[in-house]
Amino acid sequence: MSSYAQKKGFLGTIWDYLTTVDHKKIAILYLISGGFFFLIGGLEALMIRIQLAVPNNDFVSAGLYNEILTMHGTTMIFLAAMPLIFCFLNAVVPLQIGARDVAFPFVNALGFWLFFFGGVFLNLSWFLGGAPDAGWTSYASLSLHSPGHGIDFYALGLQIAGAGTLIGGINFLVTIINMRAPGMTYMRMPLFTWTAFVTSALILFAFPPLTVGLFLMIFDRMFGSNFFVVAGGGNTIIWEHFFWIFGHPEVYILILPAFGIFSEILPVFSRKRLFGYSSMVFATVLIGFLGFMVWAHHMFTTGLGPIANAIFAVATMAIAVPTGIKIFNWIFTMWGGSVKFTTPMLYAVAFIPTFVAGGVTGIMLAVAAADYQYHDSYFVVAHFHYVIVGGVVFALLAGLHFYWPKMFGTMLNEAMGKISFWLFLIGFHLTFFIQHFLGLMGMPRRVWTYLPGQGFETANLISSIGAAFMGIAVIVMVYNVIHTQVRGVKVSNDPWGDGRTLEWAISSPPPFYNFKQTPLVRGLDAWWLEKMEGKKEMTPAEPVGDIHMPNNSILPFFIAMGLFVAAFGAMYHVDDKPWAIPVLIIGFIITLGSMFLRSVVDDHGHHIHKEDLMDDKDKGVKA
Amino acid sequence: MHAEEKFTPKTWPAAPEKSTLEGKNKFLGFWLFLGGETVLFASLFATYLALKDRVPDQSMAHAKDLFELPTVFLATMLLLFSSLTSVYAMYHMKNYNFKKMQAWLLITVLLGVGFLVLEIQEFNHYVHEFHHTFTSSAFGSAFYTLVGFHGGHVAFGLLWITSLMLRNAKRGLNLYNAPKFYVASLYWHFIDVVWVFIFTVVYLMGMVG
Amino acid sequence: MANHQSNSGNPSVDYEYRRKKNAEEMKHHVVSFALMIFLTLVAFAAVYADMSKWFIVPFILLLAAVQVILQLYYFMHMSHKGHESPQMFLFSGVFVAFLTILTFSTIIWW
Amino acid sequence: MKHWLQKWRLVSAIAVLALVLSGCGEPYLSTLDPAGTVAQSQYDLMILSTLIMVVVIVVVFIIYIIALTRFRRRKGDDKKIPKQIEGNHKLEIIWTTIPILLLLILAVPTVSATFHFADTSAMEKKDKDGKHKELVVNVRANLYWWEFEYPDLGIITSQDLVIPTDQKVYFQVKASDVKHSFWIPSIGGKIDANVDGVNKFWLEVDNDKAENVGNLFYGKCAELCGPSHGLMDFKVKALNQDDFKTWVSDMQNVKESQPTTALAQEGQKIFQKNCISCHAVTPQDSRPETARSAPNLATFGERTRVAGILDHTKENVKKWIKDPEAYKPGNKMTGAYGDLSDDQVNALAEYLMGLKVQD
Ligand code: HEA
Ligand code: HEA
Ligand code: HEC
Ligand code: CUA
Ligand SMILES: [Cu+2]
Repeated sequence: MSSYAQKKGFLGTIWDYLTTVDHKKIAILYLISGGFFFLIGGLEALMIRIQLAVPNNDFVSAGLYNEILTMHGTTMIFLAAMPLIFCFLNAVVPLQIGARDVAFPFVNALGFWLFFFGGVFLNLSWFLGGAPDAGWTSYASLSLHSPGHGIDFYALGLQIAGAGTLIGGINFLVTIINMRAPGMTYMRMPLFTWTAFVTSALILFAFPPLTVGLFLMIFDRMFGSNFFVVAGGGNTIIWEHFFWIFGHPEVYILILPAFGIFSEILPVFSRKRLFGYSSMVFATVLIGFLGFMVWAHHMFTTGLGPIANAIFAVATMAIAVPTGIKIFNWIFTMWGGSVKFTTPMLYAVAFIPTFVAGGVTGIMLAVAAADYQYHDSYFVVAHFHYVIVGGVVFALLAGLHFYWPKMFGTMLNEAMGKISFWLFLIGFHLTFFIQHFLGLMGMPRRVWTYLPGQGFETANLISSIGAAFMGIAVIVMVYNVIHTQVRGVKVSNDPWGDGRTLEWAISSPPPFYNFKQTPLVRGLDAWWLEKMEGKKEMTPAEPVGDIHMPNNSILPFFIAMGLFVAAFGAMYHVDDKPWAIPVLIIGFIITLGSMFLRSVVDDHGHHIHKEDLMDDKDKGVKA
Repeated sequence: MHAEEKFTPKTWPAAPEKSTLEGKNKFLGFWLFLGGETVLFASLFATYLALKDRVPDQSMAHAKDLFELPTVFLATMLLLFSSLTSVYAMYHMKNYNFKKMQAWLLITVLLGVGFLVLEIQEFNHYVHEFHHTFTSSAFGSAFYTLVGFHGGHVAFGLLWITSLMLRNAKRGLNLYNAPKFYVASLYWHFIDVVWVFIFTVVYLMGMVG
Repeated sequence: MANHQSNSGNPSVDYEYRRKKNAEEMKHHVVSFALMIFLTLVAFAAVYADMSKWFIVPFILLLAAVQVILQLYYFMHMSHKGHESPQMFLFSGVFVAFLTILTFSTIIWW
Repeated sequence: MKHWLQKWRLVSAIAVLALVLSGCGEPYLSTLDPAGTVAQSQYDLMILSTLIMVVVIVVVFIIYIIALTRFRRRKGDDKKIPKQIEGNHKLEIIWTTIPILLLLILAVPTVSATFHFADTSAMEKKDKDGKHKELVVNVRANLYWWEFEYPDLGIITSQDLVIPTDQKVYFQVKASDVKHSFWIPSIGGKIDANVDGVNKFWLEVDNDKAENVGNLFYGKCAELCGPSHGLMDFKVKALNQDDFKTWVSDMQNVKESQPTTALAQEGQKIFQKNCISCHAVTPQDSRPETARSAPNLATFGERTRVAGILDHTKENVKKWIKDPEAYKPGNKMTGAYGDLSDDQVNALAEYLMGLKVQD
């Protein structure tokens, strides 16, 4: 072991994580904070379901319900799903393409801290006068009308977190374009890397409209502008467009990496290469492309006129085609294979029918004329939880079990994994299947309670019971994680036995410099190819040499923290607090000062010397 | 360290900005960033187009009443010329002529400052003569946000180029800072690209009505 | 990693060649710059000439587009080798940008 | 379009699915029990799309189940390496084209219905007095209450929308504070009430269906608009043509219903003092829209609900006046009038319950 990873002690570890620029540690940071926010968002979901279990319930008040609802949606999408996806991007992509690190390790760390401070800022609203309460979509007329600082927390928090996501996206694009190991052509990239690539591109083009929308919202609420103020000549539909120009690609930003994870898991546990690899790549790109041309399907009832509605309806339907290609390719990957039902595979197998069910209701929603009935009813809630929970969350849970050994070097308990899988699966369908009918029966979404006698009672109760199952499933999962880490039984490089891609060729967890020698890639499923030829490790593409590594730095933490501080200044400036503007300025000074330091102090990184690497060899893989 | 190796004009590589992996990454990453910026500015342009001349009270100034083309023309010339001067700077960078590069960068910065001064004067004029402010109407909000975002970019670019010049004044060109200069000049060109659309869409089209 | 990309064995020949090429390229830049100034002048003149709105607006937008292409391809070297990814992403950005602007000038009509 | 729909109506009638679905929900509220032209076409579209989706799901399921059962790893397979197959062009073409065809089947009626529902050209037709030839209702959504103005009839009501059956009724929908959405599930899909401008659309109620539910349907606000969004319900009285005419003339002729009992007269006095600044009690209200900041109470005595949600009893009226916040959090009436004693509230309730136009 080289000297860099030693020292330690508790504080040492904390400091190590605060300053780290190692993509594997950043992945863990994303996992911990994203996982934490998932629990928070889930807790909020449970409160929603408790409140709606019976009619005229007063478990929470109307205003509080709207806050919980808004924070549930916002937290789940921005603070749970996105960072958890970034967790796997970080943990897996550099290894899959045989890279030493990402293109911009510093920026990678900065992206995480921006997300983290944005998320913390957003959630502090609970303690500082109330959370945002205008829905995760925060439509302009209501959000301008909303008293207190809730919406300010929303706009500023998402702005900070969103900046982190944007630079994270650029980082992965450059990493994938520039840092692939020799021999890894685009058409040899594992599918997860492909989805990471397309998702990052979507991030690059979808987040700027959100950034602008949020700026306009911030200006309107805090600095007196008139973008959405009708009396001042403004227009609220602008916000709706910005939100959905961002929002629709956003759901594909979430689902594509999920598709990627399943495209890794299915071949491994079918022992068969991915069926139709090139059409999968093609479909991924096509979904990404079409994803930008359909946003107005969220606005069918806004009154855009029949021409716009018809165009967007047909464009939306087109997405069924590439998605269908994927579904059939997955099934045919299993066809003729040797399917083994491990926990990750169970999630993958359950994902297929669940996502098809959610996807086809999406196509139903795309029928503009019928969407006038579905829109803003529980039918929509059912649709998107089918695709988000049945697609994204299943993928994240599958990925958690699948990549856990690679990230931590231990194996989650399979029995517990399966128990929590079944509980989650049953609970999920119980919760959301019935909501389709609630919607059709006339129950609008985002209602804090409903009156008895409208026929909503039974279905809502069933739905709430389902949510309880999901709650238990999550508890079992958390227990599993703790239990596994306490036992700490180490595993080998390729613990599932059938790993196909490069990440399974090195130890679990990998050394901090990843590949000692950059591997030579000779085809798709590089590691599988070598194994089939009876090799025990990858053929290197270079001799052992010094490895250049980036230095740790605390600056990302401070750059992000400065914005966090500045956001308070901007927000309380509305209340004429005398300290607000100074705080705003101090925040910006912290940020700009840290950026300045970053650019004037040369940071060339350091080298791990050949000799130290030779040492490592003797110790062998950790197992 | 490769990046700090000393060069002569002869050993200096043909594409110094892309000769190291770091340089390559920076180069590509920055272009991607510009792709995102394109969408960002497009969003601001779109907002402006939707809110142009939207004022609560029709007696308030519209685009036609406000703009004065001579000033805009002057500002345009300053910015266009600064784009050319930054090309000259990169020309000398490629030829490993640090002094000349710095000189041209300095001219670029001066032209940029001139542009900013004109813009601030212009805003000042609108505010005092026409009471056309950020908060007076949706039109005002959209106008100042679009043009101001661009102005902010100019200001940031000036700070950036200046600090690059100062930081490297003593040590000259190497493969560590060449990509930085190159990327800063890309940024500067992009600012010019945006301005071309601003003077066309905001000012010229504003005068046509 | 830092490679000196020389194509011929003789660095000084290579050097002369590159010098010449750079100088030539600089000439192109100056020409395209002159063209840009000219286009700007035409655009301003068109507005001063007070022609029909239906002519001027598309016309000056076209001029702007040409100018931007000059900037991108000459000043920012977008046609050079190694710019494939930048091109692709920039055009994707332009595509999204176009959709956004199209939307905001058609289906926000209030 | 029409032909096509009628055919589908037949098919859907025998579809098992339809039977299953129509068992769901209350007839005055459910989209699955359509009671109007628009809702019916929408229902037909739902059935069509559901059938297509069922086809998709069944096909996927069959292949999926076969794959899972036939190719699971059995004991002794541990060493077996299946053949690595790259893909299959024929299959890929099949599963690209078939979905495209299915989508085309869906897209055609979608586009046609979208244009059909948006056709409000009849609304522009005016007679020589400048009145619409068709029945036009201006819907104005406010924080937690609805106002319905019949511009050509000079009538304003709140909370209860009254429309004739078997006739196209045209709506001009907007909001006065934040965005809402106007939705009567069993009569037709929703349209947003924007703050920026007016949205137009039409609905038509089927008379037989209306009679089945006692001429009364539920309407809802379908866009999050604040704490009481979930309580922003309204009622739709769909009357046959004759009854509607009677209602119109009653509304036009009434001056102001005068209280008869002493208690009610007492109530009127209190009302004039505390409430009249917001609430009008005649169906003709000449004040501008912005001044009409509370529901018109002219027909309050005939309402089916108090504030859209409480059963229409005197007790509930009293409860409402005493503490509106308890029933509709965030409503705009809370705190707008001084404290009232129980007696005063009682008198007010008596007066309000007597506000009737028809008997
Ligand atoms: C991961 C997230 C995710 C994904 C993947 C999707 C996927 C899709 N969504 Fe969904 N959607 C959301 C998340 C997602 N959505 C969210 C969060 C909302 C609500 C936001 C809010 O208002 O708060 C929403 C809302 C939403 C609406 C607006 C509803 C409304 O508010 O009125 C619409 C309308 O068109 C829609 C359509 C679609 C379509 C067509 C797809 C398609 O991509 C689905 C494609 C998949 C399939 C079709 C299945 C597989 C295909 C085959 C087996 C081939 C054969 C199939 C056919 C021929 C049909 N979605
Ligand atoms: C990634 C996105 C995501 C995910 C995963 C979920 C997950 C869930 N959601 Fe969803 N939801 C949204 C995104 C998501 N949601 C969005 C965007 C909206 C729209 C918001 C809006 O309208 O603005 C919404 C709205 C929404 C509604 C509609 C509310 C309304 O319109 O009034 C409902 C109602 O049932 C609901 C329920 C659930 C449930 C039961 C889960 C379950 O799957 C959750 C399962 C998780 C758990 C059960 C974890 C429990 C945790 C513990 C048991 C441990 C707790 C301990 C500690 C914290 C120490 N959600
Ligand atoms: C700020 C102006 C205001 C004043 C003053 C006011 N109200 Fe109201 N009232 C409202 C509003 C707004 C509503 C609609 C509340 C809702 O549904 O959210 C309402 C609703 C009602 C309703 C239910 C109406 C319906 O259509 O079902 C009744 C009854 C009522 N008010 C009675 C009174 C009485 C009696 C007084 C005087 C003591 C009074 N109001 C004073 C604003 C006012
Ligand atoms: Cu009004 Cu919801
Ligand atoms: Cu969408």
